Amino acid sequence: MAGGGSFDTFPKLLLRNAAQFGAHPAFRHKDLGIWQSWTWAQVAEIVRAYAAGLHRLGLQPGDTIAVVGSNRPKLYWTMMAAQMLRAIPVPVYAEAMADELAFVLAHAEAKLVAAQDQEQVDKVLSVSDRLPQLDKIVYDEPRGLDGYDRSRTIAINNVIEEGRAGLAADIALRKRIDDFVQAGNGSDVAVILYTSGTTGASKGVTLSTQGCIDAAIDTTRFDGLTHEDVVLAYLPLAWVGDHYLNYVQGLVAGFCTACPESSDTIEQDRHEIGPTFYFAPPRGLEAMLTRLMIRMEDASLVKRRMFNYFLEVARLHGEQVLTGRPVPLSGRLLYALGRLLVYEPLKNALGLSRVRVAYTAGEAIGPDQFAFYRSIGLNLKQLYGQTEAFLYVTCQPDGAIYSDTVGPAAPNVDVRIAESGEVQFRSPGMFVGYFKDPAKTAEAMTPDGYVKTGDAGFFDEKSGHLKIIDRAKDVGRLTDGTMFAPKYLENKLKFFPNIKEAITFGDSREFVCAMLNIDPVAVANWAERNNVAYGSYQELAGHPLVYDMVAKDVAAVNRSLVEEKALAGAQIRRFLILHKELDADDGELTRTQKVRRRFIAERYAPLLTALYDGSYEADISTEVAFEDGRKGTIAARVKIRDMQATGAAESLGKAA
Amino acid sequence: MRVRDTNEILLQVEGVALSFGGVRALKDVSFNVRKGEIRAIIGPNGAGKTSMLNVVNGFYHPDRGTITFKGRTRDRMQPFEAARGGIARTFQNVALFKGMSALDNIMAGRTLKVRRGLLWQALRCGPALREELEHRHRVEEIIDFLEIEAIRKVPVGRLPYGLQKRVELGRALAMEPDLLLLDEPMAGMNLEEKEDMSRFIVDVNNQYGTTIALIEHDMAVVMDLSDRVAVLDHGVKIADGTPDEVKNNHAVIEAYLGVAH
Amino acid sequence: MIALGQFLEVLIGGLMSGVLYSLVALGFVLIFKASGVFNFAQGAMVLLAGLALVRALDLLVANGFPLWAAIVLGIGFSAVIMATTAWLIERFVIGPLVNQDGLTLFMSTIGVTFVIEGAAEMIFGSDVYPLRLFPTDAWFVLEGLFPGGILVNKLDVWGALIAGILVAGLALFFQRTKTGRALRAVADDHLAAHSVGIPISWIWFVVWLAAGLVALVAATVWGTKLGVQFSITFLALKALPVLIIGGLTSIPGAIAGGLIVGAGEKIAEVYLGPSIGGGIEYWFAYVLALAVLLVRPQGLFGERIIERV
Amino acid sequence: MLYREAGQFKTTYAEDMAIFPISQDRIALAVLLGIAFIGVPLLATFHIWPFGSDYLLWAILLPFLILALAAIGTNILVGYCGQISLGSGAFMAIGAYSAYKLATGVHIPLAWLGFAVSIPPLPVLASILLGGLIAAGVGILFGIPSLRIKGLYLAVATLAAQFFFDWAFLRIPWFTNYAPSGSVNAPALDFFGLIVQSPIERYLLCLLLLTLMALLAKNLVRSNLGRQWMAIRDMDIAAELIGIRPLYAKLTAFAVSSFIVGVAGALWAFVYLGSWEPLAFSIDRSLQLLFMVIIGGLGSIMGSFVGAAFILIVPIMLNLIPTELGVPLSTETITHFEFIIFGSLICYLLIKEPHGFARLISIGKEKLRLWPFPY
Repeated sequence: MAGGGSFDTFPKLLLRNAAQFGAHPAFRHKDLGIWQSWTWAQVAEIVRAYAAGLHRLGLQPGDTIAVVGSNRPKLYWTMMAAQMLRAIPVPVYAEAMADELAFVLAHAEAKLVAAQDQEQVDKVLSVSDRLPQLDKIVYDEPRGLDGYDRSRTIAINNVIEEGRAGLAADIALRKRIDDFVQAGNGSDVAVILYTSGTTGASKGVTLSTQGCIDAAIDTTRFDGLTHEDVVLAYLPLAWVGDHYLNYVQGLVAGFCTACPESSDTIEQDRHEIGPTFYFAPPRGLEAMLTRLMIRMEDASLVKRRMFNYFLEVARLHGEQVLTGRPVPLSGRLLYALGRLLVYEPLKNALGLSRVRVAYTAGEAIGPDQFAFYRSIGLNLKQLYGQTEAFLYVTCQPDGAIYSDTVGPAAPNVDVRIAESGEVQFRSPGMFVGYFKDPAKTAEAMTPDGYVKTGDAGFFDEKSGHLKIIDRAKDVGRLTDGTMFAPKYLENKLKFFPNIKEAITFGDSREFVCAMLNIDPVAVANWAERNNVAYGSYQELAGHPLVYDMVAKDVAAVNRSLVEEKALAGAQIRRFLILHKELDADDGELTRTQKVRRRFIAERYAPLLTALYDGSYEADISTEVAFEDGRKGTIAARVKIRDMQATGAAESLGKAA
Repeated sequence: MRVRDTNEILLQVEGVALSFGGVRALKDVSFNVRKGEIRAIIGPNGAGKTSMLNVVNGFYHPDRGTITFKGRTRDRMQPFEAARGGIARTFQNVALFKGMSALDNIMAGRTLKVRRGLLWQALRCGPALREELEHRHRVEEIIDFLEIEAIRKVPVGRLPYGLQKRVELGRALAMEPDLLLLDEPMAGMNLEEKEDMSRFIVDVNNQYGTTIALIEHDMAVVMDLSDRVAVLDHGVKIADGTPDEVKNNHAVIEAYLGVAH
Repeated sequence: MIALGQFLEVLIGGLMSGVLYSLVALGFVLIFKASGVFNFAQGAMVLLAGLALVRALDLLVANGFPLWAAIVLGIGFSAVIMATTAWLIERFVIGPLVNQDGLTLFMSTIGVTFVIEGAAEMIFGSDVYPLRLFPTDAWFVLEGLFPGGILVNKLDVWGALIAGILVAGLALFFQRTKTGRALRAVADDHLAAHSVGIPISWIWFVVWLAAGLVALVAATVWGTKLGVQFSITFLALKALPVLIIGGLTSIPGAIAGGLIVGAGEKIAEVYLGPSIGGGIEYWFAYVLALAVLLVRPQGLFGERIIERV
Repeated sequence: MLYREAGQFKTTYAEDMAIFPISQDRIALAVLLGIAFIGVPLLATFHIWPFGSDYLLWAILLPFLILALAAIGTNILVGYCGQISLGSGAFMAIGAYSAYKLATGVHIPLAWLGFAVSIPPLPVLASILLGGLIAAGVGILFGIPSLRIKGLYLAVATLAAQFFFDWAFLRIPWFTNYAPSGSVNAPALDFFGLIVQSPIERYLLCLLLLTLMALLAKNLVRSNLGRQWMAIRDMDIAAELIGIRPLYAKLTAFAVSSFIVGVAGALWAFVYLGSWEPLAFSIDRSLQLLFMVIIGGLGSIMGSFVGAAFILIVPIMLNLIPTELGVPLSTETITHFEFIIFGSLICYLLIKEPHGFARLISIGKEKLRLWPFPY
């Protein structure tokens, strides 16, 4: 395993890798049907030539070069080459609309753009009039581009060739490149990552070379990544996750980065390459799980029985086996059998057989999904981080894994909980500032140099792991001052299969109430099994038995809250089940299916008041948009259910 | 690279007539195809379009008339001689080799480029192997070009119709032809597939500078695609010219009103 | 004179035995016309019919039935057998293979051949069983013209007679009956069958039945000639070249082909045989067929096949 | 389930186009070859079960190897090129008798020219291979009609070959060196000094030739020529329009097929039978080979092995099992059962699985690869 050592810039690391693991593969790319491969030595040579070529195109230290496209070796090399010239790469989301692209390129004052293909080139050209400082576009895939204006667009291959020729011919050039590499130091800006503009215009997070490398050294050591490892680079280039996990860790640890053939062959490619270090967002893991369950549906009965039986075995013993805790002999044997018949084949089919360490992050993952992957022997862990931290704030060490925490502070990271309950940190990788935006930078920092994450959380007594509960600004307080974290509660509720959506209220009220949406599929199945007759969604939603069932789930949530002192007071005292599904067409959800709390509070005001004035049912009529665009209103009488606060709530009361 | 606007004639069909047992499929049809252009032959069903293609690539032998390709006029010739001469072609209702994978189908298209003989191939070493791998590489470029990476090794029988048509185009491209004959390339496709296919046809013409002659019965799709359009009806050429000229030609409108659409 | 006499004798003998080939060939043609199936099993069917008939006869006679009754019952019995076979074949082999290419169908009939041969011999035994339905002695005609006259085998005459009747019957069947006309329609294309309003499966059953009965007739003649035995199947194979020569789809062709082959091989045997070791009959028909194929693939009476793209 | 392929990726086309791209398969093959080349001879030399007697070697393995080779040849013509052949037996005969003549010295008296051509006896191996070549030549000759005639018609052409050569080798004494009985004896199997005598040696000789020729055949069918054959089989018109010459494609198929079949014939005569007469290569043999490829799998080299094994084992089982059960069958009944089983199996496979056991096997393999998923 290779640390960063005295190597304080990426070019130096690249040369180190070329020297130490020269013959090892650095990059692979499924192209033209086979995995084209490049060793570190080759990459070093290519990047050097590329840098020379870019230099001749006039790329100076401190200039910015934007990188637009999906994961392709040449685009990664563009970043290396830029950094070799002490210029600053600025990866941009490939899916970005022309306008977003224009904004970023303009804000970053990109002088050059490295684009993947015709599509991206066209996008850039379409906004080029807004980009005075843009000089040239270099592109990877020439298809369809040979008709284009030569003075503005050049194939990356040609740039490299010219660079190579130049290096061969001209000693001075060779010297200049070497000087750039020598002159480079840790204080150079490594990269500018633009946060996707969910909250207002996107901000350019500036990261220092030293910071990046130090952070990566810590984490690669933490997970024992070496030059023998392989990753599949399929996440957006511009996303901090890809840049950190694949690009930076790749250079630091010297492992091999494999790029898929195309977006629709990722599964196949993952199966072929068999990565050893893997990251997937919870949504991805969720989708993977659903797909494989659906596929199993079509299996023969015997096979399904066998499958389910062994998943049960895994649920019982998997976690212990994985973390090496004692397991009864029978359990061990059954698990071994299961490994032969189900777990290993399953991991193989998913292309995860060789994974040593897998991470998920970004949002809360369902405990069941999380448990599933771990139980079949996949070492899946959670981490908590953000662009400003250059990813890692906390991460779970092997053997101490809880589905509802994100682990203790990562190595050399200093995490604290502010009075407000906001999580704040100081880390080696933390950002230098927002590009050209001191004001926002100041906003994001505390006077004593901590970064405000904007997330509220607390440390779990037992495990000492951090629990993220919500966006800080959404966290409220009950009238008695207990902390109230709506998103946290809602997630807990939504993890129950019967509950599709949940909106909780309680900020500056005396207790917590919830409006719920039942999951039509899950509940309909349940109704069928228990032959509960119903005519419509509305009727089903209002059915007393359904209320009973959901009440159990809510009670369970309350119980789980007892564990967490900070939130124990914020248990759900009353809830109702909405008579209609929340719908983006009615403006109740965002297009990304997030609930719009305030809007719903207004729209369902009568219900909200009813929740708090103690009445047991309320009438509501709302306007709805049907698929065909017609508008109509549905009226309903919605029942309200009381919940008993679980024991600990009183004990808390006593404590207070 | 596209070679447009040359007036060099690649294919000249002169006064061709063809009949099967009394049924006259073609009556004295003449037209030409210029190097580098996209040439459309349209006409209602049963206008004799397919017969025209079959005459051009030597599958039928015309009763009268001559075919001049690349300056060589020839009378009777076998289809494989046409292929050898540089004429490739796809079929209206896909004619792939059902028992083979998409990859093998396209590899088969390389036959004319294969140099090593039986014994070498049996030994499959040295030059023979090298050649085979070169052809594979060439074919992979076509697969990449047509964006069918994902189905490379799937037996063509299992592919949806739209993809089969693409594979067939790939097989024709593998021959690196001078003239590519497309028999209703968009027949039975949904709108999206049609758009894809048009894109590929234009790209082929741009990228490889291949001259393309395609026949369609639905005139809408060819209009914005082709440089010149000839119209057949009941075995007679009733119009010839740029898409716009043809659009406003009375005879054509007649012919098309004739057939239900 | 002697030479001529001998030649005539050989010729007539040849033509007569040619008639026997025609009998089997007829079965092929029937099936090929209606279902495009090249029925390799025709020979086996002759064997089956023969065995069924002869064994039934022996049994009945042994149990004291008068010969005529035995014959009637025996023929009835083997007709039933052939009907059953036809039904089984249609139901389990040809039916499921509808719309398959000719080669597959052909290979399936090879399978059928084996099943029939195996089953037939297992049920009815596998020895040589003499059959006496027709007189086997000979006439001597034209004794005035040639010394000693010309030997004409009565059995051959019977055979010719039966063949003639059979052809006439079939012609009537095809011209007059509804099913017959339907068959002709099907021969042209399978969809047409529906328009005729007769289920294709029924039509095919009828065809195979007809073929089976033709086989039965052939069996009676051949059985009488050489006794019912396994080798009949090989003689039946000779119907293949007969067909190629006559053309797969033409009944007259089958007859003519049979005569040509029969006469040809006899003549070749007698006049060429001695010089090259004899036994020419064994292959003459096939090589003749091969020659015909090269000059006229569709056979002397077959329609030309036009291919379209 | 047994196939855990994750992490097996190809970095070159050579790897990607290998006969066995999956490492598990390569291992399995290595084991199989190990058993065949080392295991079996060892067991046989020390007469360890199941090689207590030479029965297994003589009556099963040896014919299996040779007929498998013949089946490969037949499969190239019928399965890959789609040209039906009922004459494989004849081409085995041609191989056998040509080899015999060459090995015993050829003497062609050309009386009318007043002199005679004679070739001295050739070494056995040379004779066998040349025998194959002569068969190939004749194959081409009888393949020529296939350019004008298709499918069924061709069947008759091949039948013509079958019957003609049956007759020729029976009636033309020159072929049998004027042996009065008409049956001939193979020369001593002398391979450059070492005499192949014992069953084990014979077994190894055939195994070696089979392995080599199977490899060459596999190479051909996965190269351009093989693709030409399959193209002709699947859609000859389209094949022509991409520049495939039917003449070349079909005749090469006939040649290669007949060569392999011819060599198999020579081995059958020299190594297995020792002394034989034309009956050994009758139409029954042709049909047997045809059955092997249909049952084993049209268009599959592996299928040829499976088919050969199956066709050989069924009769033995028919003999064994009832005897074990105490109801021994007469040889006659066994033959009848054989006929019925093979016949009905052919029909069944043609209807249900036209690609025979080979396809069934590969489906099973796919299932294992996808396990636990159904697809």
